[in-house]
Formats: sequence, structure tokens, C-alpha cells
Amino acid sequence: MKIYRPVLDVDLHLLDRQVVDRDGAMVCKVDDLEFQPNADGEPVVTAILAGPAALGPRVGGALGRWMVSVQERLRPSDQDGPARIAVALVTEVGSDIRLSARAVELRTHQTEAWVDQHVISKLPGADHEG
Amino acid sequence: MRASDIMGKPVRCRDGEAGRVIDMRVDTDTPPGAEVAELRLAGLVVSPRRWGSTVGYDRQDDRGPWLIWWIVHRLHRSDRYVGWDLVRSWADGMVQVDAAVGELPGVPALPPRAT
Amino acid sequence: MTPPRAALAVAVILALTACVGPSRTDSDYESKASNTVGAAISAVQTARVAVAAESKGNAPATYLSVILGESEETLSGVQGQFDSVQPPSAAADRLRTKVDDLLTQADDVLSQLRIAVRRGQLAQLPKIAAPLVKLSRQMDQLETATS
Amino acid sequence: MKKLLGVTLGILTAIGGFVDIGDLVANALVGARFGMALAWVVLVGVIGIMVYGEMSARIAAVSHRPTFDLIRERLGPRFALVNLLASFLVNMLTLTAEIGGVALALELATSVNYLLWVPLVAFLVWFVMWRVKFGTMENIFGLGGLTLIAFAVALWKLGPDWGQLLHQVTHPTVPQGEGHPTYFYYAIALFGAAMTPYEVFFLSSGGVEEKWTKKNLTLARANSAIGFPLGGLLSLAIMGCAAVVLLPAGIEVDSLSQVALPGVVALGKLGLACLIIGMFCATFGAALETGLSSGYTIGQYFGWQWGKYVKPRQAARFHLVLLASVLAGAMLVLTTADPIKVTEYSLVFSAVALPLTYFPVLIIANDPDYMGDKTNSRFTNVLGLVYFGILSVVSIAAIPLMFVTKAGL
Repeated sequence: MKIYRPVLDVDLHLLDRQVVDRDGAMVCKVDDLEFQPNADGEPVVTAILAGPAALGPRVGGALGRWMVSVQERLRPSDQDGPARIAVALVTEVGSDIRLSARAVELRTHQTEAWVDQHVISKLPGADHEG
Repeated sequence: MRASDIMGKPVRCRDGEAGRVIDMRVDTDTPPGAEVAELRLAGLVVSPRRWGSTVGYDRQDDRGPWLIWWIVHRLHRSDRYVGWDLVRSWADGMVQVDAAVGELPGVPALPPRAT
Repeated sequence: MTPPRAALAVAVILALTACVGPSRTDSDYESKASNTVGAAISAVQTARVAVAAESKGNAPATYLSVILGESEETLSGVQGQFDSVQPPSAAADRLRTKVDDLLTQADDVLSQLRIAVRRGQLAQLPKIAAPLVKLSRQMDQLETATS
Repeated sequence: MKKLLGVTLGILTAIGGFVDIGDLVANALVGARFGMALAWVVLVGVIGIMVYGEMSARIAAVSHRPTFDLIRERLGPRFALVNLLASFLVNMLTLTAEIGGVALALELATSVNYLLWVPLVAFLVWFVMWRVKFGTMENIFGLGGLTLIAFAVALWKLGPDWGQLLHQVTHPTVPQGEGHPTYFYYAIALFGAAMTPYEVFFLSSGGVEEKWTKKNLTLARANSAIGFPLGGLLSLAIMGCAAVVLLPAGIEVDSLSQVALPGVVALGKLGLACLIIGMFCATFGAALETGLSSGYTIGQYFGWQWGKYVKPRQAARFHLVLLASVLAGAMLVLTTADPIKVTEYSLVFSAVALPLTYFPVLIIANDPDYMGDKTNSRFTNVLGLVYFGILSVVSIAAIPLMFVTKAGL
């Protein structure tokens, strides 16, 4: 993982940064971060959290709660909470955050896929290079 | 624990409030034995003021436009750094710190980005 | 940053509510009359300049019919707005008749112009537009008198 | 040679792209009411858009991150969301005005009521955003907008007393019958027309769309450094025409046909043809830019895949927003709300929203994390800061002035 800095400030260097997949396709923003204790009990960043369920609490207020509840309503029953991107997938922390995975393989891609499948792909020329 | 469980939360020291958490500093080194780097929570940046922190001028060396840099610095000159080892708990939207406000050091400047 | 959103709401309201409201005093009524006449002058002059351009063979009929139609709309629009204001006194009543009289004449001419253009009788336009010279002069006087 | 061609093309598009319905209406309206007494505002506005246009272009070229992407990073999710809502609403208002403008231009050409054109216009705008390549799109409408040079020709043909015009520019005075509040209200509208926020969203996102790198920087700078001032001259020509023909006649501009009237008087049928083509291309191009901007801002806030450089299916949510915005814009025009009035309001609210857009740009342009060694020079920072001051004053003054003057009545 390329980081370029001995220390990072989460709000300055991680939160709200653009996450990009290995081919440069845009994945999501770092809406929140998940910490879990390591062997010595120190909190360590274990995952990037994305989607309304992660962003809502940070936006706060009625709008934030609404975001969360919408996600709660729309998410498939087998999924709970926000989408997780394990920190192991991160290859670089720069002006954007690069992953070793491809966007389509991640849970963050669900909404995009849904809109594509139900609206965009139905329109003529949706595969045409813009 | 999520970053948002700590960010923006009030920080209660033995002798009262030190402000709110405006940022969380993590070490990025690879610990002995491990083969990949880990982002280990090292401490919290605490400020009585929130404005201007996301701009990032408060922890950076001189940076233009000078006027904005100066204003942000004055707003944040009483910011404090709380080593994670001093944090007793972060339950119910409040960070309990095992120290007095006066004992807390200033915020160490961010080392510049290596290329 | 609620201002922009609040402002947007305000704008919509401003846009919907007509700019001519009720008026209590004569001077208030006069200034409304003056605004009305000013707008009417603008419409009449637009028509005159357009017709003048045409007579030099400069303006295509499609354009003329648009610009003349718009001038007519503007004029009848401001007249309607002005008439909806309650005149506060006898003096105001006299002013009202003066303004209305002028605007009605002008409106009539503009309608004739529009009709002629859409019938393709471009040659007639200068003749039809002739009265506008006198009318706009009278309007100018009325505007200066009321403002 | 090819490079030279590239530069010229870029400049030409910048000129044509500079003018939109806002500039057409504001400049003609102001010229007809105040003569050249507000010309200085155009100058101030052009310098401003040059300064911030250069910054956002540089940011896009060096860090490959467009403006709204960074607005969220620097303002945090909450404030950035408020910013997004405000910017999006203003942008919607502008999009509506542009669609109305295109329809009005078509009405001038055909004398078929503009409302009947709206559905077709909306479809075309969407179709171009859906199908046409970014570069092609830019060039066609930018170059088409160039025919607005007819305004400059018209002014020259009208043979005004240049000395007197210049005197109005250099010794601005509020004409009698006009109050100072009205004067400054229209100053703000003009300023809003020159520095409309969507120009920055579009410029920076466009840089990413066209995969700019440090190499393109000189080109980008040349385009804005030469293109914007010439675009400003075009605006002044529009103002001048109105000042020479409409002001003496006592005509107040409340329709696009009146904006074109001086051109008709001076150049006749050919002039009108050029103006109509110019107005069509300028407003259509701007409709595309505002339409895309609505997708750019939302997509960049949420981190979606956005842009025309990928297949629509790969940026599904982005294209959904484009579709929805154009539909909404068309609906708003079809409410028969006068497009010219909508334009005037869109200008004032652009002015209100200015600092929201430009502050983050100024900050990021100084951040070595993104810019490496390409951060702002001291000179740029001084200018940028001065302009940020101006923007803030304008933003605060806009709404009160709107009330005091009953929106310029």
C-alpha cells in the first residue's frame, strides 16, 4: 500500500476522498472508516464504509436520518449496514484512493447496476462510447 | 467503531471540556512481524473551534493565500493533541480523556508528503 | 447556507406576484401610471424601430411578426395591470382615463401592425405605424408629467 | 501547425462558449437602461473568470480531480451537501433559462411560438449529451456561437460616437431616472452573468473528460487567457448595440427579439440570420454545459462514475441525472414562466452562490497534496483573494438589492 506519509489525518487525507478501482473507474467516496482492534488492542482501519448508511450519520440531522432509512428500506434483506471495502484492497492513498479490485465486483456497484439495468440499458445507444 | 463515532464528539478531560475532535491521526508504518502497513490510530486532534479544520491549514506549514492561512491558524492556535493511550472511553457520544486540559500538548505539525 | 434556497423561494414569489400592487396615495398612483406609460413607450418604440427597419427592406416578415406580436402583448399586459389598480381619488380617475385612452389607441395600432404583417402586407406597415409618432410623444409628455 | 490549430480552435470555442442567455439578456438590458455606464463590471467579471477558470483548469489537469469532488473533501459532507443543493438549484434555473433561450431563438427564425419548440429542444439537448463526443460538442457550438460577432460588426456599422461611448465607460454615472440600488442590482446581474458557477464545474470536469495532463496546461491557459477577454468584448458589443439603438428610443429589453433589434437595424436580414444562429448555438451550448454540470455536481459529491468519456452504461446514475434535469428544465419552461425573467433571477442567484463554488477552488489550488509544484503563485493568490472578497460582497448584497429594487423594476 503506497501512502507517502508517515502519519495521516483521517479527515484531511482519507474521509470524503474519491475511491477509484484498478482500471481508474470511480467506485465511491470514503463516506466513513471502520476501526477494529489489532493484536495489541489498538484500533486499526479495517475497511472503507460507503453508501447512504455510512454518509447519513456524518451528514446528521433529519436529512442524514432519512438517507439511512432509505438505504435500510432499499437494501437486499441479506445485507446489513453500509457497503464495506476491506482495507486490504487499497493499493494507494494519494489524491484519490486506489483499489486492487474492479468496481463491478464490489457491493458499492449495486445501485449503479440497478439504474443501468432498469433505465439506461433500455435506451438506444447505451453502449456507444460517449 | 467508526470514524464518525469519534469525529466531532466533545472531549471531556479530568478538569473539563477540551473541545471537540476535529481529526484523528493514524500511523501508517508496517509493524514488526506484519508484512503490510496498517493504519493505526495514534491520537486525536481536539479543538474548541470546528471552522476551518477541513481546510487543513491549521496543521500545515505556511501556505497561501496567506490571509486565510493566518486566520485559520489564529482560530486553531489553542488546538490540543490527545494521544490515543490517554483515551479512557468513547461511549455515548463523548470522549473521556485521562488527563487535565492543561497537560495536553499542542498538535504536532504534519510532516510533508513524500513523493 | 439556507440563504440561496430561501432566496429562491422568494424569487419565485416575486416572479409570480405582479409588480403593480394596491396604491393608497395619489403620488403612489402617479408613479404607477408613470411606470406603466414607460413600459408602453418601450413597446411602441420597439414596433416603430422594427417597422422602420423593414421599410429599408431590412427585416424579414417572420422576425417582424414575432417582435410586433410581443410589443402588443407587453402593451396590453401593462394596461391590464394598471387598470387593476384602484384609483384613490377623483384626480387619479382623470389620470387613469388619460393613460387608458393613450394605451388603447397604441394597442389598437400595434394590433393592426401585427395583423398586416401576418397577412404579408408589409408595404402597408409605415402607413399603419404613422400614428405611433404622435402617440409616443404624448406618452413621453405624460410620463414626464407623472414622474 | 497542428498545435497552433488546436490553440486557435480552443480560443474560438472559448469566445463562443463565453456568451450564453445570461450574457445576451443582461448586456442588452443594461445597455438599453444604463448605456455603457456598467461596462466596467464586464471587465471585472472577465478577469475574475480568467483567474478562477485558470485555477480550476490547472487543478483538473494536475490532480485529475474536478471542482465538486474537492468541494466535499474541503468543506466536509454536511456543508458540501448544502452547497450541492444550492448549486444544483441555481444550475437548474440556468438550464431552464438556456432551454427557453434556444426555443426563443427558434421562434425568431420561424415565428412559431417558442413553447412548441421546447420538447424538441429538450430532446436534442439530451440526445447530444447522450451521444455526441465531448470535443465535437464543444467545438460545434463554440464555433457556432462565434457568429455573434455580428453584434460587433453591427456596432461598427451603426457608426456611433466612439469618443462618447468610451467616455461613458471611463466616467460611469447613474443616468437620471435610475436609482443607485437599481444600478448596483444590475451590476450584480452582469457580474453573475460573467462568472456563472457552472462555468467552473464544466471547465474542471471538462478537463478530466478530455484527459488533460500537465502538458495541456499551456493550452488551457491560452484558451482562457485569450478566449475569455474576447468573449467579454462580445458582451460589450451587445451592450454597445443596445446603448446606441435601444436606449435613445426608450426601449426596455424584455424579449430576445429586442436583443437582436440593433443587429437587424444595422445589418438587416443577413445580420439577423447570423445573430439567430449565434444565439441558438450559444444558448444550446450553454444548455449542454449546465445540463452536464447538474450531473457532474451530484455525481462528484457522491463519488459515482460520471462523465461522457465512458459508455453511458458505465455511468448510469450520471446519465439518469442528466435525463431528469433536462426533463425538469423543459417542464419549468412549459409553465410559461417568462424565460427572460427566469434568466434575470438565475443571474442574481448565481451571484449569491458564487463564494460556495470559488472558495474551495482557491484552497485546493494551494494544496501541494493535489498540485505538487503547480500550486498558486503569490500573484494568483493575491488576485484570487481580492476576487474572493468581491464575490462575498456581491453574494451578500444580491438578495437585499433584489428586494429594494423589486428585482430591478
